Amino acid sequence: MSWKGAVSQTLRELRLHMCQTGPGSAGLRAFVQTEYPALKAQYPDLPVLVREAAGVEARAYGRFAHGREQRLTLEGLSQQDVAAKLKQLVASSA
Amino acid sequence: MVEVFVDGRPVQVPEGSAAIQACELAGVEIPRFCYHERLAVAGNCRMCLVEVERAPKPVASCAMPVMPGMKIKTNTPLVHKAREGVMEFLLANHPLDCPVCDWGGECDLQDQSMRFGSDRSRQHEPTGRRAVENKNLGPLVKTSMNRCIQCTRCVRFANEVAGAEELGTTGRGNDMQIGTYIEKTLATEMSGNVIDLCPVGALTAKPYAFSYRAWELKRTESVDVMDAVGSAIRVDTRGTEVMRISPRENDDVNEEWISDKTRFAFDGLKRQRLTHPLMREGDRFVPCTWEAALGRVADAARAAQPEERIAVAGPFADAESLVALKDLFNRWDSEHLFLETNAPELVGQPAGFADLRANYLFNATIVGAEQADAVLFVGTNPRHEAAIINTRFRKAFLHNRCDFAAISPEMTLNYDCVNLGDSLAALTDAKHPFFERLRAAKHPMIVLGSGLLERPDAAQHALHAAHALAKTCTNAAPGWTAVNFLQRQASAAAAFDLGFAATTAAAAAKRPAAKFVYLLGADEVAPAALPADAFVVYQGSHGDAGAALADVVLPGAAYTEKSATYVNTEGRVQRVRAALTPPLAARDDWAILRALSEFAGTPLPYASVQGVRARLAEVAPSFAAPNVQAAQPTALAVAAAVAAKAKPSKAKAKALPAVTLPVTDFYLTDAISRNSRTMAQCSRAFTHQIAESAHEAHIAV
Amino acid sequence: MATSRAAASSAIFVHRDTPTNNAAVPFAFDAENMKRAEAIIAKYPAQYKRAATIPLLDLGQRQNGYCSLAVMNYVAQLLEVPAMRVYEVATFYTMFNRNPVGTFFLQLCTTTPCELCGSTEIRETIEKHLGIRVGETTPDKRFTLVEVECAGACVNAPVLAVNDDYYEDLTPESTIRILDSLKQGQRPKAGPQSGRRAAEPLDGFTTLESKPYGPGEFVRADL
Amino acid sequence: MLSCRSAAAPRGVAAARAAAAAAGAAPSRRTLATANPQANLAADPAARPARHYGDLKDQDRIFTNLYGKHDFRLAGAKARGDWYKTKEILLKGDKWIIDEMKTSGLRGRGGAGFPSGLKWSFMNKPGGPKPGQPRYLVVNADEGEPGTCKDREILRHDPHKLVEGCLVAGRAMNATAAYIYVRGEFYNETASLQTAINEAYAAGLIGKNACGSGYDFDIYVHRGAGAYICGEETALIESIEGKQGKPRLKPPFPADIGLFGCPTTVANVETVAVAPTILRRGGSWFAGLGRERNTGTKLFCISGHVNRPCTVEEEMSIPLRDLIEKHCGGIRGGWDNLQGIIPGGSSVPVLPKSLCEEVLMDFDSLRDAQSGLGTAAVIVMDKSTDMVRAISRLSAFYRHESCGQCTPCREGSAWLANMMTRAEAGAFRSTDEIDMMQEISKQIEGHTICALGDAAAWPVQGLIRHFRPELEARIREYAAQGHQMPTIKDYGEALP
Repeated sequence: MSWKGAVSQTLRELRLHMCQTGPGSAGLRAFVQTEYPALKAQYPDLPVLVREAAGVEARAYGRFAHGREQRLTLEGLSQQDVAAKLKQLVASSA
Repeated sequence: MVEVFVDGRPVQVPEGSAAIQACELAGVEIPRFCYHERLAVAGNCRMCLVEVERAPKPVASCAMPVMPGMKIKTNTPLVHKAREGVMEFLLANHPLDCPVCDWGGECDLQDQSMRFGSDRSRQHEPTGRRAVENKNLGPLVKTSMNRCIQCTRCVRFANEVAGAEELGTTGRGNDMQIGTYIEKTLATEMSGNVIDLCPVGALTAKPYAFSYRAWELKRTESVDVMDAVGSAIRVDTRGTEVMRISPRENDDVNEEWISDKTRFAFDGLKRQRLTHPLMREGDRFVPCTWEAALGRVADAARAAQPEERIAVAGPFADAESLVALKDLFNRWDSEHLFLETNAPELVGQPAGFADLRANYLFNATIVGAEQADAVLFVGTNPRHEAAIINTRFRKAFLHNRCDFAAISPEMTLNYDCVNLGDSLAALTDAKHPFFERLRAAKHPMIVLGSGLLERPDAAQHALHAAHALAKTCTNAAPGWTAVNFLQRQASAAAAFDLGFAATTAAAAAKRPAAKFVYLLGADEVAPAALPADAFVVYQGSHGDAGAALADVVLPGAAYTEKSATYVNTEGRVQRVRAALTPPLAARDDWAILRALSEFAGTPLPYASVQGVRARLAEVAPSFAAPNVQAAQPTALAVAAAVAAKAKPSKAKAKALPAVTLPVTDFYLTDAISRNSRTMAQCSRAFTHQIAESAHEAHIAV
Repeated sequence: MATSRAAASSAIFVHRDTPTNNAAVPFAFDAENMKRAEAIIAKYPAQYKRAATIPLLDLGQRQNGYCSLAVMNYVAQLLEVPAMRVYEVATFYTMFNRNPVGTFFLQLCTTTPCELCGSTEIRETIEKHLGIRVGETTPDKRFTLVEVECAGACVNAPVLAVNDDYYEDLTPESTIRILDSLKQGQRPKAGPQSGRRAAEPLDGFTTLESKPYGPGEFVRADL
Repeated sequence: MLSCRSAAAPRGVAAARAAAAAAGAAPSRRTLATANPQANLAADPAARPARHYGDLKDQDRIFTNLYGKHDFRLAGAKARGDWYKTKEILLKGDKWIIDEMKTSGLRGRGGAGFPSGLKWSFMNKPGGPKPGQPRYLVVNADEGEPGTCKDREILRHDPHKLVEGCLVAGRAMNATAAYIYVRGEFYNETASLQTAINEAYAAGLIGKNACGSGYDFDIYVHRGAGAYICGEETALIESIEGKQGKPRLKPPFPADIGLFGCPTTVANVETVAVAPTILRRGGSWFAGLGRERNTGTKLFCISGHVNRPCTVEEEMSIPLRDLIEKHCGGIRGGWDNLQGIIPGGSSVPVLPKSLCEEVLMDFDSLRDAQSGLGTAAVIVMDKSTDMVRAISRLSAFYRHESCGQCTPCREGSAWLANMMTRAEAGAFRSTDEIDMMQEISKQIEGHTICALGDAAAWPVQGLIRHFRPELEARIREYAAQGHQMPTIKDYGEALP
């Protein structure tokens, strides 16, 4: 998936929370494994905080200018759905 | 498992256990002096004698392995008599100086003689009691060798755990004594533990000798922040003062040891404290009200552009204040947040470094380090940067015949370690015979030091090269993580977790000159990184280097005075507890930032400590589960994948500067230890090898 | 009331620097002793070099005259063990003299079997004759007298060891004779001074008078 | 010499008396096939002819050069029958050797009297060390038990017996090498031993393919440096390893983890040195000497107040009185001038004259007399002896030789020595202090890591058992003279 130009100017930070083993996080985990390098290559200075913790619901937070945050629940979604929803999130300007 | 019977009660114990462990499992307490779970069995005090059915004599339960069906009796006349006899012998040459002994009140000999000893003495030999010369073991451990009962716990600790092989037993028989034979200090950063181990008052703490009685102290269980290990400690206070710090047990972290800095640096908490908000007027500081100080800071912040505002966190910053500071700066649309020592020039982090926990954590875990069988240190001296983890490495050395090598300047460790030079090219090349050993190892470890972060390109290169090397360790056990990052400051892991220190080197290079600088306990920022016209705020506990640069000083709480969250180098979230209140007008750090947000007109959405902690979990979910070290499989896989693409080249490695070690003096690393008189004495005695003068020795006592 | 005095070698178990005995004094085996040391080390498995500690300390003591700190440090270095491990050994065993002793190191056994046979008298004789007491050295540094525990020659009590040689079956007269000839630089004949050869009864054998049986005699048939 | 294993559980006093009384008329061993000879005897005392022990002929003596009359070197040793058919013995194999040793009934000569054949067989137990792993025979020549000087004679006059013994004992336990630990004071004795070893190497008797048997075996000498405690087997191992001679905790026993971490058996010089002769002449020859369970010949060292102190090889179970009268010309001033005898080296309790009349010099008889054979070092004390001082000197010895590792011995041996010093003058508060001394000795006994604690306690216990009136008299006398208890000043420079 190409991330070129996908990220909004006002996105300051993307945080991805997931469980290391839980099935609900499987889609997000797969997304991170396959898409993270490409995203990072495109936006090396954008923090994409991948945070694993046991039993956590798969979620994403986008932090935009002036500390405004948006939260997405990604629990149980497939990798494709995760990618689609995240694309939407990073493209918004909060 | 083996079934044995203790006083008739069946108990299942693991094979190879000692009888004393079986008794403990059965809930029967066996008195002991020499036996210690974490040291080799000496079996010399004979206090733990028990009766074993069919054994002709009482047996030392600490040295007797359990046999199936063994019947142990701990409550028979024979056992009582044996204990009383041993007790009498131990007391025969023990001076009756309990009233002037610092160990009085928490002395095993006192307690056990009350419980197991006779109620009267038969010792009235006209020859008197044994007299033994006191030894000078340096500025930390005070000796009173007349009290010694020759249990050899200290000798075993020094030789096994601390690797200080200077301590031993000289002579024999009744005149056998513990010592170093020649006049020599005990050169180890773990020496204070012998004080706890000593079952009598032969080894006590020199810095705070005669200053308290054990029963006067209020005990608060907390966590240490003097390094990134997060050792479990107990802070003992009396009134408004910390009187001593001792270890608590935590098998996952510090077992029951703490380093000398953890134990003795607390006298730095009593010096150079910031007690009131201060405002610079010309070349001096004037005390002022919180309102005035915060108002001035808010004005200065507003006056700067978002890109011109920067913040730097120091070694003791807790997670609550880190998240509050980050949230505050983010509200101002400012993103330039740094950690002081990871980049004293404020150069930022390698791209993506903070993204993956696997990049900045000690992935193999502290316990795991014990299993290592080949370890490569890159730019780190674990003895200085994480003395407790170093004891695990020493265990690996002793028990697994672990091989060690280091890419670093020459350093002295307490196990054999091959120096591979100080160029990262050695890592990229991986040609030295040691690498063959590493590749064949079952539990290989590559430990990257936090000093590498002073050059983000070097850190990035080292990280990628380490992953490339780890990939060649094909013999590694499944699930084992070879690449590890060793933090040296208590604030670091939390700062990375929270995305506080996420500014990349590239982004940092593009930022304009700073106009507003917020130092959260940061004292080691290179002054060159701060423009002369910048408005500098210092928030912290000590009037150290950072405060001297400031326009406004905000007094914060030290780690013994607040309830706060820290993350250790392996990612374990732990909480320190307030043993005292902050001095005078000093306040909890996160609360100061919360107040400032009001003054700045950008109030933070949480007003209670619960609120901050909920926010912590929202930023990084690991904060929701304190004291659990979590594995990072996804982050690891991604980190490896990123590294695989990077293909670190030899040519690039050669162009990088030589690896340096960030800590040159273990005893003086931060505002607290620099203000500690005890640490200053240690630095003189151990780091600089200056013998204590008789005069000083006198004062110290 | 009397009690046995501490022997010089076990007096104190800490080191005190003196101008001649400190860590800065150089010591190394001479070529001949180095060869011996190598032969000694070769007796033990390679990974247990440390086993040579006692023999090497002894060798060092013989070369240096006493077991100085320099000797201990040298042995530690040679065997690659922490110096303290060597100090422990040197202070544990009584034969290591950690302070200088006289040319003739007189070790008088005073344990019960010798005492029963008059070792106290021998001690008094030596003390009087040399003008020193137990634990002391004569001003000319030639004689040092110490009391030692059982020398393992009880049948030939009383026993005095002069350096490595045992003088047995002593009387005050024979003791003086021995001391005098030592003073004159002679080496009096070691062994029993009573005229017997070894541990046989003094006047006449009660056993082993016949010619010893030879090879093959009384040997079982099936061998 | 110290040893780690006690021979057998002590028995009741009544049985002891009976045995002591019956011992003089003990029957020949053939008729004593049952486990309890005394019981048998009591049932039918007249049925068996009395046998007298102690008429050993020279042809049955093993150490034919005990007094150094002959050449100790290889040629001389060979002329006396050493190294005869050693190869054939080696080729018989480990099981044969051990079985012969078991047949001989040889019990360890170092003091504890553990059956040697059995001890050696521990090295070959199933599931034991694999072939190829080093195993060691360690020979204990740290002779230092006061009264004992038998090994010295072997080392300097018959060293080839020891060297050959090492080889056959080593073969029996499949050891790869032997270390002979000689006390440091025996410098000249070590020189003789080393000469013998060098000769044996040069003649191909030991080393690679020893005696042409295909068996490789090395012998090394290790000199000690002055520590009685190194006679304890695990302390000895520590000492060879270059450490302080502090006994190890057992288990693990040396047969599992010994010298350099390898299976090891520690045996006394005399035990090892008699082995070749036993094997050459047959275990049954050896078993035919001495009483059942106390077979063979033994070196006895008789010192103290006898007319002619000497070391002599005699048959086991020789009556103590016979031993002294026959070989030592009797007690100085006649038998009636006897006060007491320590029959087995300083560690065993003293026997009063009454017991000395009857007792036989073997393990069982002396054990039944509440003493022990120990190293068979007989210390004779006539009526001129200050018995309290004699024992006090032994207490001083144990205080000096305690390694200091474990509490009861470290503190107790010094305490006992202090009390005994006072007892010499009778400086006790009251006779109750005698009971206290007894109690303190009991607090040491059996509570220590090794047997040195027991050894320190027993002489004092023996003294109290047999000479309590003497102690009490001194205390009364001391008080009658109006003495106060001494204070620290009275000790002055005599303080250690």
